[in-house]
Amino acid sequence: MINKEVRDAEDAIRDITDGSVLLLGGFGLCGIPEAGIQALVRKNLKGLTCISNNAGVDDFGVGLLLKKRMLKKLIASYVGENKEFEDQYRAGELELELIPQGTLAERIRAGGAGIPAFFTPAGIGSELAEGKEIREFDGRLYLLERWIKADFALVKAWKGDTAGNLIYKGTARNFNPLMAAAGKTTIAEVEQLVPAGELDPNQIHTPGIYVQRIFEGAGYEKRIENITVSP
Amino acid sequence: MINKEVRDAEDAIRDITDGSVLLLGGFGLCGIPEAGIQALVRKNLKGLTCISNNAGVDDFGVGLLLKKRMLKKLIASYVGENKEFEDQYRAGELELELIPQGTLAERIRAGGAGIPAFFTPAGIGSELAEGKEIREFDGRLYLLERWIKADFALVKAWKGDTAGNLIYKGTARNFNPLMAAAGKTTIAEVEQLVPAGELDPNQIHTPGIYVQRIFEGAGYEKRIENITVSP
Amino acid sequence: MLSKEQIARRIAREIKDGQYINLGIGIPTLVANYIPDHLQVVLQSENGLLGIGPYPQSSDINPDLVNAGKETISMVKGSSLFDSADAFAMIRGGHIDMAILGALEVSENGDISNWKIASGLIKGVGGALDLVASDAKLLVAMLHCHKDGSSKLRKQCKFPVTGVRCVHKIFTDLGVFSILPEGGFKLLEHAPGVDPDEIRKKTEGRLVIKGEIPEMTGFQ
Amino acid sequence: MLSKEQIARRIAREIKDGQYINLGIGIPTLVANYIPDHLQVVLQSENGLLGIGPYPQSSDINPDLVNAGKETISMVKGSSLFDSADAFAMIRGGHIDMAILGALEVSENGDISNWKIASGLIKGVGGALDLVASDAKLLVAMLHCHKDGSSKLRKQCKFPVTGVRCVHKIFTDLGVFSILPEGGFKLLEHAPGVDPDEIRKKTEGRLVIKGEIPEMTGFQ
Repeated sequence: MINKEVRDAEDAIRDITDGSVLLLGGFGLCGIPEAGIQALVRKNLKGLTCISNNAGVDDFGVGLLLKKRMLKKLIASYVGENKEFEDQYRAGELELELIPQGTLAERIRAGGAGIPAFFTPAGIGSELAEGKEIREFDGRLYLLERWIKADFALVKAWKGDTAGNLIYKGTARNFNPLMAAAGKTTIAEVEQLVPAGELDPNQIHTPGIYVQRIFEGAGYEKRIENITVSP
Repeated sequence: MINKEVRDAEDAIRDITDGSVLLLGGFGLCGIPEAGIQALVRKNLKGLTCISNNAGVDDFGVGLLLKKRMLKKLIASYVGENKEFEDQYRAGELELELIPQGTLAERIRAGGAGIPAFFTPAGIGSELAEGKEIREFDGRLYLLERWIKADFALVKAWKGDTAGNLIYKGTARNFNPLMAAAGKTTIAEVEQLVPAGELDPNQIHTPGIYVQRIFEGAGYEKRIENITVSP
Repeated sequence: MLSKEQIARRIAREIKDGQYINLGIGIPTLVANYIPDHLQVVLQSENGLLGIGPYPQSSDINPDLVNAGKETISMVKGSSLFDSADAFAMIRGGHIDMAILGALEVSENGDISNWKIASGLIKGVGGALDLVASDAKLLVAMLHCHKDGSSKLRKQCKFPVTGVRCVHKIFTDLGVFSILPEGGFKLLEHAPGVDPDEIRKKTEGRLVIKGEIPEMTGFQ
Repeated sequence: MLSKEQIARRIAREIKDGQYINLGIGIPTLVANYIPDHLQVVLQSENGLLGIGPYPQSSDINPDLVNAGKETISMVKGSSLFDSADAFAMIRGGHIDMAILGALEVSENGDISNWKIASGLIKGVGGALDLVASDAKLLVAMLHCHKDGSSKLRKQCKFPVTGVRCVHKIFTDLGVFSILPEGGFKLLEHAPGVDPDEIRKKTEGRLVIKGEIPEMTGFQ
């Protein structure tokens, strides 16, 4: 099998430059590419476009990129938790494109799957439908939506092998598999990297073909946004 | 969890009637719902429309339904191995709709996913494009294709639980997960049925929500079309 | 007037055996606590889980297991995990039977507005647009009025709409309402101690009161 | 003239390190036997496997593990399994680097016809239409002529076309050909003992022979 292992996050993001378009996995702070984001912060790039379901919080996740004013545009479904976003947005320093979460997921899935456009009922009657083609199928209205692809995808998995195969854990899976398939160069970071052949082929969530670089991250913080416990 | 277990194949197909539209899982003879097909044969229904990647062989799989002249229409990507098909087709007794395999898979996936139509490059320039809408995206031509759904889906998995969760094995997975999601009533047969809670939630291929009935089949023949061995 | 917990309790009575349900953030999340034990229902979390269980014991907190509100959760027996595209395929494909959502406002023809708006800025749409456009029966849980006293049951929504003609029933601190096919909120039940006249005053849209309106029960 | 095995051997030389490749039924399937050991390549089977291994030992035959030709196979280390929608998402999405397919005919502008036709009846399209429409570099392996002696390298395909302007190179028992941007088969190599004149006679479409044509090697 082709060996996709790279040294570390710095090595993995070596050709991400000012102005790159990035897909960033995760839902809230769950399943985000922590090591990759930290490496981006250290590199202090400018003018990035990030496609990520959320904007992180002020001092973690995508919020770290916002804080350093590295983003030109954010494409997300929900940015409610981030105050830094609001300031930059109101100051006109940041573009925002809000997309319904299911449409965002399906557009990214379409990008990886070679489907340039598809119809979905989500958004009909809302202001998100403005300027979009509407068509009736079987008596119901649908919006035409385009695929989303990007130069780079940064995803995080639980286990991975040197062939690039990935297994996610719990709800940390979320946007990661779709983004892995929609990135021209997909960078996977894993908690545990094993030699090809150690993972059960039947349990792979992301086949290695979608991953161009893989490394084992260290010291995952896995911050929790809302700790809720049973009494 | 909701218990989806039914007694056997007869019980599972109880409301399939003459003229029903069925999705039948499997690729060639690999991963086909053997028990369900045999129950259909015993029930000797007429005028069925079957959506199945292949037509089986003369004495196994979908071929058994052909042999008993139970089919009105077959929607498939390849029917090469079945002579019975050819006779009935030439006699005008059977309609055939040939669909490129990837388009067939994606149309069924769209049916389960609530996508009424999507664009694909497969078939551009061929006679399969006749009468279909063609549109250019980013300088390339694509065909508009519609979703496929059906009254019933018959699928076969390796393991399942009473909540309807399914795990497939090897390349016997093929069309089964997509069809499970596109059937109004999905009937799953498994080699091993376990109580809900015994399967790892992280390894489920088909979430139980897609399965309305499940039973453990017995005596799987798993016939092989082409036995090939290394010298 | 009902508390948020009481609204949640009342909605829980709408749930039927065998349903797959998506609960939104806020009052809807509370509904999970009041589903009768004899009902077999499955809760979906649109970030990739079927089979949400109770909040975990503090010793069992798992950062890799959160709900759509980013709260730590547990899984019940028979759960399954999947990615975000599959989660919304499930919703869009009509496999979820019921969605219980919060809302900013509902109009008398069943339009809903439930963007996340903070200091006048739309800060998110989340999964609500997909849910309201799906075949899931849509129940709305919300307080009857905004903080400034203006009604959330309106002729037309003031806020941008997220879905049109999609709401099935509304549960507020004042009562239970259905949407009439010809438009209008039909009062089905009133909260204890709440006069239908008070409800009429606090409902901006067309309110239809026909015959004797029973008092809400089943929220204790 | 080359045997089918020799055509397969010659095509194997086109494979580059790190490629993901889909091999069609027939001569293409044979190519797997001749991929040089020092190359790390991964073979995809469109029925749901990345990482096809050799045919199994007779003691290891597994009915749940077949290739697109329904033949029993094995898996190499680092394989992954998936469903048919994912398999074709991989193809359609441009993730497969190269496809090696059989064909009924190829036209001089790179159209391909490779339906499964038996006794005049189209019996299948399989996964070929998706592969020829993808970004995968398309190599065709076929005999130069039909059984009746008529050429398979044609001005226009006689049989219905499965894809247009998609063929990159053609490997036959007589030679290796590329498709010129302006149309026409460019002879790149001729088989040992086969005269370019013979190739010209057996090629119905426009054949371009420029300069000295090297003899095919690398198929022994």
